[in-house]
Amino acid sequence: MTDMTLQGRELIAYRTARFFKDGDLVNLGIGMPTMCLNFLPEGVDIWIDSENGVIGLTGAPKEDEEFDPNVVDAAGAVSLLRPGGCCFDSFTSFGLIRGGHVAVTVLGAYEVDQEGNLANWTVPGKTVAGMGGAMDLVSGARTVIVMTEHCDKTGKPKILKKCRLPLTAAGEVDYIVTELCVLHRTAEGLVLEELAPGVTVEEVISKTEAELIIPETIRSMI
Amino acid sequence: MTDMTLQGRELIAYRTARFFKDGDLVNLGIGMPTMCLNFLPEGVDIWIDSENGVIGLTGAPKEDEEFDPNVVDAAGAVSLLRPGGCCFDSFTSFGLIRGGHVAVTVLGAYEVDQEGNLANWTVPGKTVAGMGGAMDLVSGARTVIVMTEHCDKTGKPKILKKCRLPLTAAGEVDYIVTELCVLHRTAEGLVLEELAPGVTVEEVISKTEAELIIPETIRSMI
Amino acid sequence: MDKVVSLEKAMEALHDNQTILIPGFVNIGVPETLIKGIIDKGCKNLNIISNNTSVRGRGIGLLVHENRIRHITCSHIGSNTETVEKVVAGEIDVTFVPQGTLCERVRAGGAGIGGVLTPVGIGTPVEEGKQIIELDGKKYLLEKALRGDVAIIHAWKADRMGNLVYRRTARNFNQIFATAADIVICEAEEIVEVGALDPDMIHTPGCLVDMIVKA
Amino acid sequence: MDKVVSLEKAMEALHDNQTILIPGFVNIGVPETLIKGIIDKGCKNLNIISNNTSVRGRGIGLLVHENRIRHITCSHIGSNTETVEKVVAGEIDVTFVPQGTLCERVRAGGAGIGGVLTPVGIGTPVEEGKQIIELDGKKYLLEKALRGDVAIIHAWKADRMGNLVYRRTARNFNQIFATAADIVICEAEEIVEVGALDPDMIHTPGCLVDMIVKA
Repeated sequence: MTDMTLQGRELIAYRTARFFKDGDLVNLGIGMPTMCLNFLPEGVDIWIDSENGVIGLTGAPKEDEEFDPNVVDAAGAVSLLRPGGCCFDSFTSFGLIRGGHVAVTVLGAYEVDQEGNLANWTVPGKTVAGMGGAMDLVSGARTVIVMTEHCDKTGKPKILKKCRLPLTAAGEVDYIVTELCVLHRTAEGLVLEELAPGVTVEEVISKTEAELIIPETIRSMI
Repeated sequence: MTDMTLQGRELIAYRTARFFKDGDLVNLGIGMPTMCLNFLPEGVDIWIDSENGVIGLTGAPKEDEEFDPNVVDAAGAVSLLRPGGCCFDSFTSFGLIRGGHVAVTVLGAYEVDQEGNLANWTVPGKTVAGMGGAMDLVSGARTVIVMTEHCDKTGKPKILKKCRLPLTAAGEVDYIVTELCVLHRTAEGLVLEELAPGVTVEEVISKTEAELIIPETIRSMI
Repeated sequence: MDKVVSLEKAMEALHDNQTILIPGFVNIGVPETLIKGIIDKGCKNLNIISNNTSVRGRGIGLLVHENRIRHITCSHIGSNTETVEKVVAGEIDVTFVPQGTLCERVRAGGAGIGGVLTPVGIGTPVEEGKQIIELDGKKYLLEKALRGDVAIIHAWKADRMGNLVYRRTARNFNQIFATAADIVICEAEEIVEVGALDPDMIHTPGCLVDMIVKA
Repeated sequence: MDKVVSLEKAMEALHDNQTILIPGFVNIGVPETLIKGIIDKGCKNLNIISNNTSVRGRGIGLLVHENRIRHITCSHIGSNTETVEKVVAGEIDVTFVPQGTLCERVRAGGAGIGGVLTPVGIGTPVEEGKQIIELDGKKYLLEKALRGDVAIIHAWKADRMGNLVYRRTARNFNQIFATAADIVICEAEEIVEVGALDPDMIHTPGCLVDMIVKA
């Protein structure tokens, strides 16, 4: 699993999965965050929290596996439930989320900034989906990890001095994991803690709008 | 059951039970209020709500009846649970109580007044038991009935212009049932709606500190 | 107290302009039998409180498609592209509420709580028009209770007096929505006799339910 | 993740001066095995949050009798005459909270809610020192969240990862107290294997429980 050739989204998922500890209750956003499940470290068994009121989903049934149509994930897709999993209502679910009982939540970003602000739910004039459970998750989880490509599709920085889009939550992001680096949001600011193989500090700085704190020692992401 | 010789606490319980409608969820305070169960009108099947998280208790098991020591009433006494009864936690229990899902609550009083104020939980310098669930019940139940002897043991009025003891709740009492009469608390004040057999308006007035509204027609309590 | 009624009888409680609580997450745990009843009765100009609007052509999506909804209070409409289209076209008004805040507000409405203080939404557009209260150095939004005229819900099993059991993730908003409306109508996949359900395993006490319809 | 430990191991989390949540209604659903563990360990000067103090010589009454309690936050002490005596004698401080408000405050503490607005206590001594907020013409007390350092709870059945089922009225405060402390220790009458409990019938998810002891 320590494949030095990992790149892009796979590298991001691989590194993000290294934040999980054995037994953690983890909420993974729809899309890229679920890729973390393919890169769990050995000996780390996590429990998946789904905002719709279930702990212990394990993913879609295989073609001939039996399933219960009433067991779905946060995207509405049918999933299997592992032994020891449990179901509860939405009120209880968000009590767990907001109450700090979820160890880690992993989400994507439209924008994230050096104060730990995150914008990932709306682009005024373009999207009208609504925030769903994202605001609760970012406010409530003990550790908030944003996994995102370092720049947007046009090459513009997504890691900013200050988010311009409407926020999902203010000052709650702990880590940002991209294909280039791992940034840790501390009281002093965003610290460049790890670099992907072959990536230089200069490259990260040039692709980041946020001010970065560059420590003497920077680890490798792999 | 329309025994014209009913007197005292039995008369109070008999009359109070006539406020219940078939299917009502009813909370009965410890002590005299539970006597209402002996006087339920024919065709009226009520469900008993107990603040400790159960609907459907039916009272103590008989000597050789099986029982579950985990089924207790609000006084901590073992009780039987009827089919269709259900158990829940205290948070849910008081959500039901405060949320207006209990049709009627019946309690005793140290003092009650013409504004619908009730004092029944503490006598400063004398009792230190605490309010338990009484404040929630009086604030939350849809109909609040106080059943009480008309005067205290020394003959002093308990139905006052204004309570002097610390309140359980302000302005929540709907009916007061005593061995002399039924008083209805309306926006205009306390209305003398019913008299016990042989009791006169003058007797009630003389034993009541509160101002009473005396309508043209006064019904009999039985 | 046998609360089992026909769909027609249950629909007597439904009218134009009502505020209706409808549970469901995407299209799981949605009372589709009752929704079809509302459509057949012709109720319109409805004010819906829900988490989302199911998917195109199913569940709450039927009310969207038939243009019966004036306003939706919900956390998300992305699972139903038709809702998105009608909101963009100005045919339906929408108020977005964070999902956990929606739970809190409806629970408060059912439990006699006037409102709750939540940190969720601080520093975001959700703040707008709301009171901010600071406690012990932390900021909270005061989010007010929310109730409906009617709640329509979906259970797995119901006994004849309305004790309910939900199935897996189909529980979602059903359990709290059943507490916060003047009239609660439940459709159940299976109707059982009183006494058939374990008292410890009842998710919604029968006292909250007014009518039961076979789903 | 097998969370079953010895009573001695569990007691390593208990110390003098802690705030401890202890459920129970009169003496039902009280974690007496764990209470005896606290007494044997010698913890003192405790700040207890509970509904009441059981009865003389049982449950929480053991802590009262052994003079381990400095302060109790509860709704009622009338079921234990020894507690009444010690409160009157000034040996224990007590703060009375209406029972429903106690539930709300602890639930808020466990669910990341800063406080709730309740009408209960308006016009009574419970108002004292609290903020009154008026919404839509009705007055509410702002009641703040409450948490403990440790919660000790009592379950009927626990699986080895901490999923819990309570029995009948022994559920009472166990379910919410399990959400609102930094460390949650559960004693269980029966310990079962993971997977033995129906996922819909689990009252407390295992993620909330840190250690399990045989009751």
